[in-house]
Amino acid sequence: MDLGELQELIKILEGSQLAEMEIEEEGRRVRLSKLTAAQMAAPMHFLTNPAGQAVPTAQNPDAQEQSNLRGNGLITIDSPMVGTFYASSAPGKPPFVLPGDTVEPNQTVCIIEAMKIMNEVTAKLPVIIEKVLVENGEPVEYGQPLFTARPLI
Amino acid sequence: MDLGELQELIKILEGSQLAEMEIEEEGRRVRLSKLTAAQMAAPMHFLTNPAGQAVPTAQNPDAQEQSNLRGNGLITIDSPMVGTFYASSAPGKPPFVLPGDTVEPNQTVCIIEAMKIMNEVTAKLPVIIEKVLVENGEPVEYGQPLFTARPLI
Amino acid sequence: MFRRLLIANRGEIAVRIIRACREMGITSIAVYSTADRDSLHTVLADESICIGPAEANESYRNIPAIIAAAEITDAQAIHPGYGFLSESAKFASICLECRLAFIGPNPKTLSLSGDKAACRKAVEAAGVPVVPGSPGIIQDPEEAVKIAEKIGFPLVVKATHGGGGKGMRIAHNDATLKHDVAMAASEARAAFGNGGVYLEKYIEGARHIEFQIVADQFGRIVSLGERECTIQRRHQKLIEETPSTALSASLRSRMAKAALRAARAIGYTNVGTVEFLLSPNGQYYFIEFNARIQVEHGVTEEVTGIDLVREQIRLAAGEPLGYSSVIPRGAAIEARIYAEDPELNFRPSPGIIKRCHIPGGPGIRVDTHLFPGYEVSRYYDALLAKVIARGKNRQEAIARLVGALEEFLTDGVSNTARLATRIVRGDRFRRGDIGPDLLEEYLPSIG
Amino acid sequence: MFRRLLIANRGEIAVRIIRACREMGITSIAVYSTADRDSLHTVLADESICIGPAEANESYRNIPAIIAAAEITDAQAIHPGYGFLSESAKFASICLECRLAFIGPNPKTLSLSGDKAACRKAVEAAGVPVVPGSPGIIQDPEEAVKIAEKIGFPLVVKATHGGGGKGMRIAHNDATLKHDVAMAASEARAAFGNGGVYLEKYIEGARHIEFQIVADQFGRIVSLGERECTIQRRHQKLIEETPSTALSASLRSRMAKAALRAARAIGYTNVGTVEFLLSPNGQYYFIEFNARIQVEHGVTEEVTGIDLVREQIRLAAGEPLGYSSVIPRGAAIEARIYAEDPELNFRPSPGIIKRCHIPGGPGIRVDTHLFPGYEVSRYYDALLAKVIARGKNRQEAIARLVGALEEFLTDGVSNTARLATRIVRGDRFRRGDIGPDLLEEYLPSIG
Repeated sequence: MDLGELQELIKILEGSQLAEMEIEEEGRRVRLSKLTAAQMAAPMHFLTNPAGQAVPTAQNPDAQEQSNLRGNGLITIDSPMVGTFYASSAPGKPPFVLPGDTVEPNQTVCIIEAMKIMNEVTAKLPVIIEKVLVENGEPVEYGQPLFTARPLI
Repeated sequence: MDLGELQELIKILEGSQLAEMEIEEEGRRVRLSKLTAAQMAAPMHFLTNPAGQAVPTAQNPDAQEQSNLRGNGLITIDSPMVGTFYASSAPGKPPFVLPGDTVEPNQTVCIIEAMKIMNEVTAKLPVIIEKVLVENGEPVEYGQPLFTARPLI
Repeated sequence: MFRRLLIANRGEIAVRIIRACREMGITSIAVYSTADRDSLHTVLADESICIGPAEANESYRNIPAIIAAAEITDAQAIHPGYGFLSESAKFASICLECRLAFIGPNPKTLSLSGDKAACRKAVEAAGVPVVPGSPGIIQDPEEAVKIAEKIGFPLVVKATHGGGGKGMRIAHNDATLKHDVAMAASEARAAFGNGGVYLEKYIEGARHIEFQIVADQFGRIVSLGERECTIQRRHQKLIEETPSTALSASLRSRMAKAALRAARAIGYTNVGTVEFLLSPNGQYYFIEFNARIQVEHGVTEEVTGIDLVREQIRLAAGEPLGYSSVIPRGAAIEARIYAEDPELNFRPSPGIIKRCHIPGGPGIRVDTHLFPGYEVSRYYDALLAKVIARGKNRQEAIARLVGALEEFLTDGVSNTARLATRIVRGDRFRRGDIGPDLLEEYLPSIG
Repeated sequence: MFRRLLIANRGEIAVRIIRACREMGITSIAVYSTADRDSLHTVLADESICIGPAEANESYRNIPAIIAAAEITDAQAIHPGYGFLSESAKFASICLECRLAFIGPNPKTLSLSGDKAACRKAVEAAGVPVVPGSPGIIQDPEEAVKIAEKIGFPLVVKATHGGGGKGMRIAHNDATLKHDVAMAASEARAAFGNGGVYLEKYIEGARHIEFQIVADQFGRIVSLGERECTIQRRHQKLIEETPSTALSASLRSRMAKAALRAARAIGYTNVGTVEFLLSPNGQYYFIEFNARIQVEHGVTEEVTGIDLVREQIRLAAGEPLGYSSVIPRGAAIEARIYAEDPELNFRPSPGIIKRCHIPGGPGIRVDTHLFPGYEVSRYYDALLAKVIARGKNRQEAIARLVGALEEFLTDGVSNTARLATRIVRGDRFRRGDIGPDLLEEYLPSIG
């Protein structure tokens, strides 16, 4: 193992916002992993809500971006607001998108209703929809993933 | 496994902000992992006594043994009780031991007075006294190091 | 009574409201920004829901997000806490339109109490003394000069929609007055969207005394006594106490009656505070309402035994007050602890609280949202904790407060606990010789 | 008044005493065993000193070590807390010989209160009802049988120097009685160095009511009201409250007078507790003194506003009581939380508290020595925290206590918080229908 190379890799990981790095080549494998903020600070994750959450917890609530990388090359399209998820423009109408659909940037993928206003959620990138994560009519939090999708860039 | 190389890897991990490192090559696999902050458990050492300690804190209060290894091959002879340290049997008398003295097992090295009772402290091992850590007449805690000494075994 | 209540706030007051809900058997629903995912209110509430990013305008001040959160969680009522949307007449009326009970006064009262010049007029008309000043909004700088001739300098130029010291200037002579009026008006327009300003005489050496009132929807209104809040730095209160050492029994009774008259004049319901200035010669003047729960409500709770947050909820649900007068017992003092560095001109000190020790014992109550691992965010108010001591008299409360403040410890952020300790241990505070100049004695001299 | 006071104890009561010292301006000196190097009392005290290894007999019960620590730290007084040396007449008299004030009754009173058979006699002679039983120590099993004929079965065989349920047996007939007397005597000889046993009638369904008293050195003695402590498991109290739902005003007044008569009969000074059994038909019987501060003293403090630890120190310093009667206000209930697993027959659960959340808010006081990182040691008592709620009435106190218990969280050790929650939420507790059988309803059935 070339220690200089290892040091280099560590520096790259530390300088990035990644949590882990795993490299495999020519029979060698290196896996490096950061302390998570939670591990460093041990906030009270163990305090669970006795009555459970009102709605599923957003998996990435720090999302400032609509789309977030998943490990497997997929991204998620997250809710830009708290409200009610609608897959189609009106009851009985077909959904805006279905798994397998190719979606262009600015194309509407769903509606979030908040205070009686229908807010159209659009894709920012060209993607293929993989999975719809939320049922029609289901309440969603800010930042909650609505779809997984495969970027087409 | 080359222990020198392992030490090298440990140093690199310790010096970094990473939590884990895993390396696999030529059929060997090494995984190193740091204690998290939570595991280190953080008792409130930062709470210091506003008015300072009554007497110096024993450096090794978990001492169940009289003698404790120091890093440099020296041991300490610790106080077996809370009380007042006397280096000699009576005022004006010469001290029981001085730095450089060779001491046999069961030889008295000092007295700790508690509730008017003079308790003789004896060496458990043959040692050479290196340094007296406490002034004559000074109060001492349980477990407080009184002497550093070099074992003669 | 409500079964489900949404709390449109964060920090210690959200925790306080959760506790009131728990005691009342109401399901509490917390809203949180992405910065507060691990905050205490988020984890202690029965349910919690993310409503937006860290910036308060996008989350805790975001009316559509909060209403949507209330709707999808089937909340029946919204408690706004203090700050954020708590005194927004617009928010209160949207709540009502959406058939959500707003825990606070009705929108009409909030409109009036939020328009300081109009409120001052209404209260004066009810026979309550107000600080001498302009009869209403100043139309132009020349009008200000004429009024100044009548009431004399120094004068305070105040924005009618201002608050917390913003849009406020002190003028010492005609020359600066015109400039100050123009500047305050443009500041206020920028900050509050309303450039109306008015004038008040500056009362030198005045103490800041406020009365806690509670009013039901059936016309019953009761005073729960005063709080002395004179020790402030730039309109940020540091130490509050009840009873005030400034009031005789007769003055207290007169001021309480004035507070009730003022509240009736604007049709006040629910829980609120009437603020007065008390001049060194014993003359009191109404200045404004705080139409919400106050940060310092705890000192009143400690001497009256009345849970003010529970009263807010009960009264908003249409329940009647169960008493027509209350006799406070003993004394209570609160020290607020902020994540600010007094040595660096009170610069905010955000960061992660690595470890902390919260004091306790007889007579001590600490309202806080701190825990080891909590991150004090630069996005929000710097209040870390309120340490409240009660005693059978002021001396006992001071001794307990000093002990508790000495015990209070956090690392990771600078805070004002030691400053507070020095003030309450000091001779002037012990003597009860409190004035707006007291704090200066404890501030690092600006060399 | 003392300037320097040494605390011969650990855990929450040591923290409690440190707080009283702080409030009184007394320098507090903690002693600690090597297991308590990072304990809260060690770090919160003004000074602290290591006195021995983890085993209590070598540290907290080690008289020479404690006296030596007091001497080298120039302490003027020793507060023994509860447990350990707190009721040791020998320790109290050694303190006096060494010119150290002992914070508690004088050694003579301690001797008498520690000898239960003799104490029972003295109190009976003062006209206070005692449980029917043997006039003194039983000399042989035959004598026991004769007494049993007079007073009837079931009977309790008690060791005169026993305590906390040790050296106590219940006998149901002649056959077992002889055996029980012999066994209790030999148990007591082994455990307390004194094999004297006596007999008392077993009062079925009796509630456990105790009266808090305070007595100065000038003959003034005052009752601060009762505490209901019936909810116990093997003599370990779980829930205590004041006032008791079992007492009418007239019964309370008669029992308070009996408590004061009993205390005078043994020359009691300082702060103490007189324990009674109250039979279902309203007959009360003295059983014993607790000649020290009680674990559950906080509930009395919350309703009287009197700091009992401060009173202990003041009275030991020769100060007089400043009142001749006290009217308690409202209600207070305490739930003790132990590091024990109710699912595993209350097996102690030592370990490191990784994280914890201590509840707070209006009316809540938590006396505890917990903090994240604290190690619950197998060497000491399993008490983790006392959660105390006060309210203007019992209903309010219950609602607050339930809320606080639901909030209480620790990880790393099992604890009894949920059991306590279930009890105080339960119908029987709410109704005030409390009896020695109440706890059984909440225990896992032993299949």
